[in-house]
Amino acid sequence: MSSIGTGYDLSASQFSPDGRVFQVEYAAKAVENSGTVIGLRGKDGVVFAVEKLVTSKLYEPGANKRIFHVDEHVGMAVAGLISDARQIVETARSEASNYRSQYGIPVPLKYLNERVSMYMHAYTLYSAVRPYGCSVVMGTWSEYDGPQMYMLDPSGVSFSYFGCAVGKAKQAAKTEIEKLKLADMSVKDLVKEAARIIYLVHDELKDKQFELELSWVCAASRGRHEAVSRAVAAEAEGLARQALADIEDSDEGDM
Amino acid sequence: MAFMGDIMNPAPLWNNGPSPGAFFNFPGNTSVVTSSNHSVQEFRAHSQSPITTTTTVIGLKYDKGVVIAADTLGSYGSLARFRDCPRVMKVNDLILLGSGGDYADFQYLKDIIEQKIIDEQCIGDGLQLKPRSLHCWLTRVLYNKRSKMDPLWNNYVVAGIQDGEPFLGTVDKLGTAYEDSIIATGLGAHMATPLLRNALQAGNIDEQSAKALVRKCMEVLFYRDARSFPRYQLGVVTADGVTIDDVAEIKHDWSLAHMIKML
Amino acid sequence: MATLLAPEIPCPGFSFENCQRNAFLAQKGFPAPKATKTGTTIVGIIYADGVILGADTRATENTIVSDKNCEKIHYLAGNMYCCGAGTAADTEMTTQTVASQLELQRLHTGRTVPVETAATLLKRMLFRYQGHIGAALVLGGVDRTGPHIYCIYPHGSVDKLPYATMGSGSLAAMAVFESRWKPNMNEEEGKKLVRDAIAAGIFNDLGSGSNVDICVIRNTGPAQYLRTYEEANVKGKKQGSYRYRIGTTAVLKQRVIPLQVESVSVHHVQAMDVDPSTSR
Amino acid sequence: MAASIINSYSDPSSTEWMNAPHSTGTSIMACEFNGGVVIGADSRTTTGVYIANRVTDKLTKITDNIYCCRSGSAADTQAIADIVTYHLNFHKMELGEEPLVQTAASIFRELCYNYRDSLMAGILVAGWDKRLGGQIYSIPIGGMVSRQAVSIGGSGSSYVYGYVDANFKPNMSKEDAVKFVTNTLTLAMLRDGSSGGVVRLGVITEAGVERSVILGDQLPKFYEG
Amino acid sequence: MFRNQYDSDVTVWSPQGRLHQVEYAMEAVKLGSATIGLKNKQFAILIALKRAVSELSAYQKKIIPIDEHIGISISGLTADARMLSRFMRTECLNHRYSHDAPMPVGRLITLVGNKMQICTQRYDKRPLGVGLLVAGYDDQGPHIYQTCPSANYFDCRAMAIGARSQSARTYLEKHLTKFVDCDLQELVAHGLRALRDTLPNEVDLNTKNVSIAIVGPKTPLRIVDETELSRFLALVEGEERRGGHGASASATGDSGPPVDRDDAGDDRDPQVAVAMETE
Amino acid sequence: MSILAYNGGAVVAMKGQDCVAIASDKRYGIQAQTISTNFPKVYQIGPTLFVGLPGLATDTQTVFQRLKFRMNLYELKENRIMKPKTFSAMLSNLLYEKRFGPYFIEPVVAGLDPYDHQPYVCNMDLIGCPNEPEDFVVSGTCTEQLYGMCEALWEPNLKPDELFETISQALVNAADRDAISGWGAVVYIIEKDKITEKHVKTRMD
Repeated sequence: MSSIGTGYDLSASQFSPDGRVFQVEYAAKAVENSGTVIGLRGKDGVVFAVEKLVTSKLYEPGANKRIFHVDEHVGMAVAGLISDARQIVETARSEASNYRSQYGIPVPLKYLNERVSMYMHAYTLYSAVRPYGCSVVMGTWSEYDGPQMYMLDPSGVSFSYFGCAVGKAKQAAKTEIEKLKLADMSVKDLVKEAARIIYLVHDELKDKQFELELSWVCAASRGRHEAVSRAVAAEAEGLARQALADIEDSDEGDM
Repeated sequence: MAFMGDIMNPAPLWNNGPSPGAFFNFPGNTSVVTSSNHSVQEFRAHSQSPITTTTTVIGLKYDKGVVIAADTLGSYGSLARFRDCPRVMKVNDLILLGSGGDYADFQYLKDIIEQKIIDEQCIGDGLQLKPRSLHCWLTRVLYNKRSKMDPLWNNYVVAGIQDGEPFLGTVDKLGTAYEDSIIATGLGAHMATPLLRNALQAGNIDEQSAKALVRKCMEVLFYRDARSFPRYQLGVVTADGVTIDDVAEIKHDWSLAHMIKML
Repeated sequence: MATLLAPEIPCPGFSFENCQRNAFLAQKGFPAPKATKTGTTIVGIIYADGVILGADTRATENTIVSDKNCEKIHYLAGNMYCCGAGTAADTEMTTQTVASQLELQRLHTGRTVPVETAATLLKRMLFRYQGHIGAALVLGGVDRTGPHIYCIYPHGSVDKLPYATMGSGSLAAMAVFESRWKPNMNEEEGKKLVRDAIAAGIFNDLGSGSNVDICVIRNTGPAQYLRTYEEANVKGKKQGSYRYRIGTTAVLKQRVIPLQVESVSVHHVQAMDVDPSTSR
Repeated sequence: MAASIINSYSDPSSTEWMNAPHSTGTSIMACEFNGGVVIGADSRTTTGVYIANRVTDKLTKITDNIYCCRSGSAADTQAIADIVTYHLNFHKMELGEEPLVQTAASIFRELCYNYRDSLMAGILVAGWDKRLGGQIYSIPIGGMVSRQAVSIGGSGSSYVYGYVDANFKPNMSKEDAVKFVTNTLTLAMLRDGSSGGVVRLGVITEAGVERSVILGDQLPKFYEG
Repeated sequence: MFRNQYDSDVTVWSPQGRLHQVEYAMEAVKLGSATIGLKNKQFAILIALKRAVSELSAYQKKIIPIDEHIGISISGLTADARMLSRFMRTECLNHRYSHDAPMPVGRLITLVGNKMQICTQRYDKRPLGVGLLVAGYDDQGPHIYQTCPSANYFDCRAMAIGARSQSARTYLEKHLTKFVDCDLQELVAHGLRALRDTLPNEVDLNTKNVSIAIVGPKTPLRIVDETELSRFLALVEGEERRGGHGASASATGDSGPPVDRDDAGDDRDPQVAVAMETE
Repeated sequence: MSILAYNGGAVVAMKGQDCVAIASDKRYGIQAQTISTNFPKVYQIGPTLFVGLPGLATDTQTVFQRLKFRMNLYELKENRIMKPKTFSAMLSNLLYEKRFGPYFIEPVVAGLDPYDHQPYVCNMDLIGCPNEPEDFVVSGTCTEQLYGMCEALWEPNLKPDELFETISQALVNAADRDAISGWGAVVYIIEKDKITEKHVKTRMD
């Protein structure tokens, strides 16, 4: 970050002498500050988990969600500025809606991903606008194409993933994800893993309260993106807490 | 996809391809493709008549719900051209929609309504479109279209449960709308209405007798409507949700033919 | 003078002498006005012992009810009646003409005239005028071959059916028949069915209204014309009176023409012996 | 076609069925077989989209061995049939023997041609006579006449020309001919909104006529996709 | 005066991933007088403290009715609030026109959020400097929503915004569990107590400076008139005022430009730092 | 515009107790222009029989002449007075004869039966469809208004005096709302021993 403060980092339409667009990097920084979001793609579906930080007791529990439906079959979990992210959700929904109205079938995620990426990218090109301060993870499952998942960055770059993490504790989460054999796992197991990872990476010292949001789109949900049922979510959360407690016990034991 | 216009306002059939900058529609900017851009539209010929048509829709409120029925024939003039044109659709768990008239117009609006429901599911706030809202919305859409001298050539019948109570309403191609406990469109307005009204006057109707009555009306209409067909859909909406029966066959009786003395 | 008067003596058939003038007026922007139509629901059925005819009693001129209680079941002969829909004058005159022809035929042959004959006379007449005589008829009657219902359209086509409806309310009435008619009904069932069919027209068709007229023609015995079988619609009783005080109207001048009242005594003459078959 | 489409729906509350002429938008057929002819017709009479009569008999007797199948205006065809019946019966008395089918066809043709501007009638004359056996004469609107081994008419016929061409065989048996006529009419009725109801049949042979009805719910079944 | 080179424009990200312009706009909310929203099982209410600009002026209106079932109270730039309220009213009217039904509260808020977001991303716009508390009633019961200049919004059980509102929030948090089951009278009393906590010692609530709006089932939104208002005020009259610690603590919060505080205490305003916290 | 409204004019007739009344306005105009204010459309055609012939004025006069002719012929042939019902039948036939080229009048008949003195009223459309109700008949350019007035005012068993007030008020008030009828009115009250002719004051605009 040697070029910070040299004046080449004030506009998205400006390169720094060393060939970087700082504004985009700064926007990505905003994403780093948010609660952790992970997406896991197993053999029969995609699971999203979000660590939703709760900053006030006054907020309605369960509200102010960070996982959205884009279409019947597409889910989106967001990290970063939520207000920016909602705009991306709107864009994705209208893309999905337009596709359906013109071609009469649900939008393929590959196509949707490209459209939304292009949209986000367009905001990195001009000085009149700023890049989006959010990253989103989109996933779907269909009979013919199986599970698919993409993560989009503020820069407009997107990749397809088996497992991805973004937000405060993305490094720790990634490490955990990499331990999993995602391609062989079913969503039932993935939900438990996802919950465990979120609980694991949550930093109790910095952020007191959080809520775990879980959703999936899989064969069992007939290709529809939906919140994980209360029973399954409770079970996963219970296991996660148990796992956490076990670790703490063993830590103490080690000490 | 903005370069193709939106569904309510399609762009001209060919406009020399996408115009630069039209790929994205920045929020807050007025759309690059606006209707004023296609002057062609001003001179577009509007449909003056329906082409593939469907006939009667019957709707009947009973004590706990609403029954709605329509046959499955798409007529092309007098040609019985398409025999599998289902036109009773489930909108959501509260609403059934039936349509008579131009089938293409129905399909167009059906897509829009389905998208409306998907949009609502995406919001995910647990609220569901209610029949009165859909009825009102249809009225606005149809009136708007007819004011552009380009009507959607349909009669719609909205059946549903509004805050626990049965709801039955209709809208025609001019946007004329009303609610009633019995509704029949097309030739059914002349032939089914009297039967339904009589039955209604006789007192409360339960689901079984409501279904039987509607079946009877479908039979009478099959005898007397030259655009009718013996296969029909029958849908019921109650507080428990929406069901559309499999396409059923009308039982018909022609013993009368033997009473005509043939020379 | 006689030659001048001669044309004034009515000659049978239609006169077309005003046609040229009226066509000229129409061309000048004064089209010929519409005649009274009987919007009408008329029906007829065959039941176990004969036929039953039914009609509503509303006549309309466009949207104005010009007659609240008109007769739409016309007498043709003792054994047959005919319901008329369409242009009121046409149904009236057509049935009258045919009734007189039938009576002549009856006197000529000394037999009850078959219903078929009436149907033929009517359809011939209507066909000759190519639909310009706007009479849609339901003819019902009995003869030695049994009960008959004929449906006669203004252009002169005929359908012979066990049950028939006509007029603007025909769809409503037919819906009732199609759902409830069955062969060999008894008289009470038959009357109820006819009444319901007419009521369906009265209450669902704006061109039909007021009362239900029914005519029962049995295989045995005389025809029973039940004028105002049911008063389907009763006007609310006037609670007050709008009677003007005598002297309200300003009179400019007045003239009284006294009349010589002749006392007239009427002697009833024994009616000529007529073939009893008419009274069937 | 466009005009009729408009009428059929343009205003559902309209009362066009009140004023529309009463016509038999029909499917009619006649077919020769080895012993005579089979004639058949649907039973629907419409005014606009309203079915004024669902059990019409469109097979009208002219003499004991000659029938006609009527299509077009109900009033016109009934009147023509009445006139021809009168003529032919009179002629029969003059001749002292059964008139020929050809004679009947000629009178029909004469009337249809002379009054072609005021009549709307498409008629099939079919019958049996001892000179030529079973014969069919088609007299369409306009007043031409043509003898045909098999003939179809009415609005429903346009949907089944291909079927007739594909399936007609000369010198069929009576049973085959009846089956063939029934199938053809059923197919026409299924596709033509102006035709429907029951199939009325007549088999005319030397012995006279044999009438029958196949009710609407007993018609042969075909693909209805 | 705090200043850095990344706070000139809303389209500029700071190296920490913050949007200073948006954060400054958040400060504008604290300049307005306090307002409180809370709900029980049936009713959602708004209580606002009105200020008079000068002795000659009337008390500024703080509560704006949007529709029969929605009202907002505002804190921040009144002109921006008017623009938003006009937008909200139009949306509600349109929804009624096209669907013959009241607009669901949550959906209206989503629209407002998306509209406000656009102003946080464009060179030619500035964020709206107003916070809203939205009280509404729909098929899912009563709602209290909070919106921020950052275009963020929250579904709340109770909330307070505006000058010295921290004291009110402290009160609300303390009594949060009681609201759900209390009746309307008690609910208003809680609200008034919370609002009183924001006042300096020398000022008290009266019919002139308090405004209350109530909405609930079969109760179209109404702004309470003076007689009823005094009845409500009587509920809390004479009660002992809690220690003014809240008042003094947040006195710094709403005066002067924002400082980059290291605010860890319980005593801070809700998370305004857009980039820091993104919930 | 309907040819029936070319000259304007209105006629109404009512039954009373042992009496009938018939009334007509006196205007004769050509569309909006008034030519005469002394053109009653009601004619006495028998001792207790009146006929009103509103419509096209030329046909009013022609039809009256023809009726008078047929009436005279009948009386000559039959040597008796024509009953109102018979007269109606005759008029109906006269009009229906011109079924395809009608006279543009819609007549009203009112009278007492010369033998049993029963009141009789009847009106017809322009091709002679008779309508013989129990209460009243109307015809002419303000039919709608007259129907409304009569439905409200008429009641059974009105005495001659009362009948006069009722029919006069019905006609005067109906014609007030019709631009092309009015300008004076004449009322005939027909009883078995006398006929009273009264000219009624109306607005003249």
